[in-house]
Amino acid sequence: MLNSLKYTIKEAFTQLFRNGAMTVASVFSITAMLLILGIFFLITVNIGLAVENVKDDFDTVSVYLLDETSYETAQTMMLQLEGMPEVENVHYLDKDTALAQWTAEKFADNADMFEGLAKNPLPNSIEIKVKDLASAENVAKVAETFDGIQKVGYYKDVADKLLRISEGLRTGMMIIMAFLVVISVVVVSNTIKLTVFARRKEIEIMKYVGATNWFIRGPFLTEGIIIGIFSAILSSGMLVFIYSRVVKSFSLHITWFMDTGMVPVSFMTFNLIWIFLALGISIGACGSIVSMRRFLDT
Amino acid sequence: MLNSLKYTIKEAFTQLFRNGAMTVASVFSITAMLLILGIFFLITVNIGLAVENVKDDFDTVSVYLLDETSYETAQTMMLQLEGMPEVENVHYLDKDTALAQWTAEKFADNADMFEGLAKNPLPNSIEIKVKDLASAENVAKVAETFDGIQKVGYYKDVADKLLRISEGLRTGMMIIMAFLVVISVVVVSNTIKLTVFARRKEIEIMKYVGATNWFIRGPFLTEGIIIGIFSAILSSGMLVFIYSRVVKSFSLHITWFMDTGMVPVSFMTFNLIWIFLALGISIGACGSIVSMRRFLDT
Amino acid sequence: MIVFDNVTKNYNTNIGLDHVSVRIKKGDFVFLVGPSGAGKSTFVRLVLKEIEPDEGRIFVNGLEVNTLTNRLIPKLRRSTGIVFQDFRLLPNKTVFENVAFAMEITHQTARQIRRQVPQVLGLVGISIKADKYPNQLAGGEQQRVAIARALVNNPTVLIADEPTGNLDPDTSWEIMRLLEQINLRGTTILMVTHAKDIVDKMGKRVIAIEKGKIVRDEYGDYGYKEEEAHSHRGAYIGGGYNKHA
Amino acid sequence: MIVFDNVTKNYNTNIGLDHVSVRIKKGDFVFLVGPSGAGKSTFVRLVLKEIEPDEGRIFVNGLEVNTLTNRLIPKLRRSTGIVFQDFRLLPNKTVFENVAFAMEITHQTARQIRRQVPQVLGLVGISIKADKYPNQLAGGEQQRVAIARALVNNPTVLIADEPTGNLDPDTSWEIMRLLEQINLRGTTILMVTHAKDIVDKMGKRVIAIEKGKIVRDEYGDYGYKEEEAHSHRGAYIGGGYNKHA
Ligand SMILES: Nc1ncnc2c1ncn2[C@@H]1O[C@H](COP(=O)(O)OP(=O)(O)OP(=O)(O)O)[C@@H](O)[C@H]1O
Ligand SMILES: Nc1ncnc2c1ncn2[C@@H]1O[C@H](COP(=O)(O)OP(=O)(O)OP(=O)(O)O)[C@@H](O)[C@H]1O
Ligand SMILES: [Mg+2]
Ligand SMILES: [Mg+2]
Repeated sequence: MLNSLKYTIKEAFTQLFRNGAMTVASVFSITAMLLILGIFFLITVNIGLAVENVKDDFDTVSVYLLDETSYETAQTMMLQLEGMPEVENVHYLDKDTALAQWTAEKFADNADMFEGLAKNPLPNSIEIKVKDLASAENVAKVAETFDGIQKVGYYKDVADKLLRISEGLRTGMMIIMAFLVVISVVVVSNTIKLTVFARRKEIEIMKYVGATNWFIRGPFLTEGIIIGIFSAILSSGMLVFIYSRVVKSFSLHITWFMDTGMVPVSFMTFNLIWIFLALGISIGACGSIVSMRRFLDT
Repeated sequence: MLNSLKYTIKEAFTQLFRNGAMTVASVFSITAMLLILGIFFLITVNIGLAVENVKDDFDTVSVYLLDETSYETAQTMMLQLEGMPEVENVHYLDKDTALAQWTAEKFADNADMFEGLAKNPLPNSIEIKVKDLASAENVAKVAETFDGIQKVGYYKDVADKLLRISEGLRTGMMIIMAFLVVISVVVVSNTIKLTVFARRKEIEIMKYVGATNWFIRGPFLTEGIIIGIFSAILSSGMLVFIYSRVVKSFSLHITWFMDTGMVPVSFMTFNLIWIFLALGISIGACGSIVSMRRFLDT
Repeated sequence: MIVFDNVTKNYNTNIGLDHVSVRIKKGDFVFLVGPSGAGKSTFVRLVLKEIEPDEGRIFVNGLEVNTLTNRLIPKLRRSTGIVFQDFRLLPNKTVFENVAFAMEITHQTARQIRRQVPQVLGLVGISIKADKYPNQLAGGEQQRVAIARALVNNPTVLIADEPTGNLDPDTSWEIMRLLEQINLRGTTILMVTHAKDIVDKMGKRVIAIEKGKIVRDEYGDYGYKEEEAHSHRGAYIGGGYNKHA
Repeated sequence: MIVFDNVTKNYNTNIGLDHVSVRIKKGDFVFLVGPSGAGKSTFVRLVLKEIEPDEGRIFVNGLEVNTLTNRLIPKLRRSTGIVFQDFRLLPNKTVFENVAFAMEITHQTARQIRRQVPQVLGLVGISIKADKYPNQLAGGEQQRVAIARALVNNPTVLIADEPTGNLDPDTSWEIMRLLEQINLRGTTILMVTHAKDIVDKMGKRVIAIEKGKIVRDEYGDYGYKEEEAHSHRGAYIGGGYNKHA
């Protein structure tokens, strides 16, 4: 048993080395496929993060109060709202601050344009930050049951849109990811199939000399696994390198086009390596086993 | 010459057929790669379109007028603005309509909340639609030179951001696309290399019997081209099918998450087929020639 | 022990073997002769279950070959040393490794392999080529590697399909002596050959096949009419070429 | 016409050919004999520029082989019919197509091919196997396809490396008659062989190589000491096995 294992591993390395050109070709192909998967993975994870960040900007529910509602009543409401598990935090926004913020936002440097305003048209409000955009609706419903409020407002359209976008992106990315994985499996197993094909004569000879199927499979399987590992290391190495460069150039132009950060390199590195190793090894292994079947089953 | 051509083509088809398993494996691999390229192409083109559409929503420059500026003065300004090549169209927005629009937008169904307002705080304005978001800044600069205006506003931040996003997306997509093309070329040529490798003995025998290099190359080259064509047809067929399904389901939920349409199927079909044929054929052909080199150069 | 009981094997329309019954006892030394395409290699392939018979039963070392499960085929092949007509050496392994491979599949220790392989390579006279790959060998050298691989496990049955086809008379005789020696130790030997002089001079049992049928099975010689061949030289010298046609 | 002028070819440390000079005239029929590994196939490979000599010059049909540009190698090989020791048939082509291939590379018309290939297949006696693939043929049948392919272009020089190694005596003699006939038509023939009886009975020029050196070059026989071989039977029957060793 131990003998066989030693033989298998030695044999696998020897053959990888002797079939150098073929080994290189298949490692390159598989690395290439993993790179595609990896890039897509990086994009997906970052877009996901970006969407979450954008969602954070809209996770506020505003409860507009009637002018006659006192601050004390508002405090009671706020206490009640703070008690809800979906709520992150709550604060009171009086109408003057609101107007100031609004004019500052809308008319920027000409904010003084509204100074002569006889009466502030805006209401006081309670601003509720929810933990998850999806629960904004619930919180809004609860707030609507309060007395003394004029109206409950939240970015319903934007929230719905964002939720749908993130939902859509998630399913879209999932589908494309699944699709890419399928394609990678096809390409990688075809690559391995072709290398096995190039060596079908050898497999036949081994059989005719009396080797058991597992004795023949062993080294090929190990070769597949080694090729998988190599490709995984190569591709995750390249990806981590590229990604860390990208992240660096991003942190220089941090607000280049979005204010959200990127998923940290260390987190990615860790995940990529494990995912790739798992993928590389399993495809490599299954690929060899499956491709050898037709040369072994007589 | 004609004889050779006939031989070459017949031979290529015969060998493709007789090496069935290998042909299938390589067609699948190459189809898979083209599918990835194609999906990415579809995504890129559609994101491009979406960004253009989004840009359209922000390509407005607002010239806020002083209350004392008469409609006639405004008309003169508008005429001048309309004369600019960057300007798409110009219209006048009086302060009441503006307030109505604003309250409708901001406080939706409680628009009546502002009815008691003593004085409309908003100014009259000239709304300029520019042809291209990038020229908004120019137009704004010109408008600022006018007398009788309070302020010129346009979505400067948003515009800059959007321009940078579309710029960023374009370069990003370009880089990824180039990268994918490189990867595809690697995978496809490795696939072809492996099929040639599986048949190196044959190539050697042909040489030893006295066949010229081009006589040997001919059928392999043709095989490469045929495999390329097959894969191109298969992958563009699949993509067009998938894409038309996606477009259809989109047009049902047209505002599912964005209001922009998708690039029409017919346009895509046409482009995809040509791009894929060009890619498939050239990679197939170059792949065979290059992979055969080492078996031919003695 | 090899027993063929009314075995028929057709390749589509081609006759491979046609109702052949043969009994080769343990320790026998048998030559299988016959014209090209007679069915000799078909016989060998059937013994190894490389192909399946259409009819009839085959026994090797007491195992019924036709009913053998896939799992047991390697056992059959390992108990049988085989020299293939086309050598079937592993192109990516050196001479040493090719022979060692036959031992590795029976899970022998590295030490046993290191001891036995050089010994067998010495027996067939290619020790100095141990580190060469098959494509670096002369035809006769490859053939001897194939013989070494068949011998290395001390098989109870040795089947050699044309083992001296690429060997000069000297080397051929050395190989024949080796086979004789092995046969004396109790190994059953079935040798397919066209080497008339070897068959004649060894005086062993000769089974002659023609068009898939056994036409002769007796101790003695190759059974080829010498006269015609001998007459050749004279005929040519006399210029009467057409006489041979 | 084949001329070797002081040709040396070493494979790293192995001697292939060692300062060999030979002159084979147009229309000659020459046997090249020698023990396994002597350098016979090396000689053949040098003629075809499959390998390059380390030293010396080689001429075939007036072309100096060593200085031949890559573009002209196919011309050399086409003017030479070759039967390789390991056949080298194209595995994905039928017997017919294998032979036809040799004609296609010289750009002959489909009609010529359809006429000539069956004729040559008939000459070597494998017409009925025309549609089979090499792996569906018996060893001897493959060898005859290789011979047919070498003959089909009516080459001016025919080089056959062990063309009867897998053939029974009858078929061997048929092939030899065929070669003789072709030789009478003016084709130079160089045949590498171990078939002592054939060489002896043909009475042609025999070049014997040993360890890369030409040790004999004369008209006559194989030059193998019959006595030892003949003595074998007696020795074995007498039980004196060790005498052979
Ligand atoms: N796989 C196959 N498919 C079809 N026909 C085959 C196949 N293998 C062998 N044959 C045919 O069966 C017959 C017997 O073949 P076999 O290999 O047994 O001959 P043989 O006696 O070994 O000849 P040789 O001495 O030339 O090797 C031949 O006519 C051959 O063409
Ligand atoms: N590619 C190679 N690399 C190294 N050594 C080689 C190579 N080819 C042949 N040799 C060695 O050169 C010597 C001559 O080989 P060659 O093939 O010419 O012998 P041969 O006379 O044809 O023998 P046989 O009758 O067995 O075919 C042998 O010792 C062989 O091992
Ligand atoms: Mg045979
Ligand atoms: Mg040789």
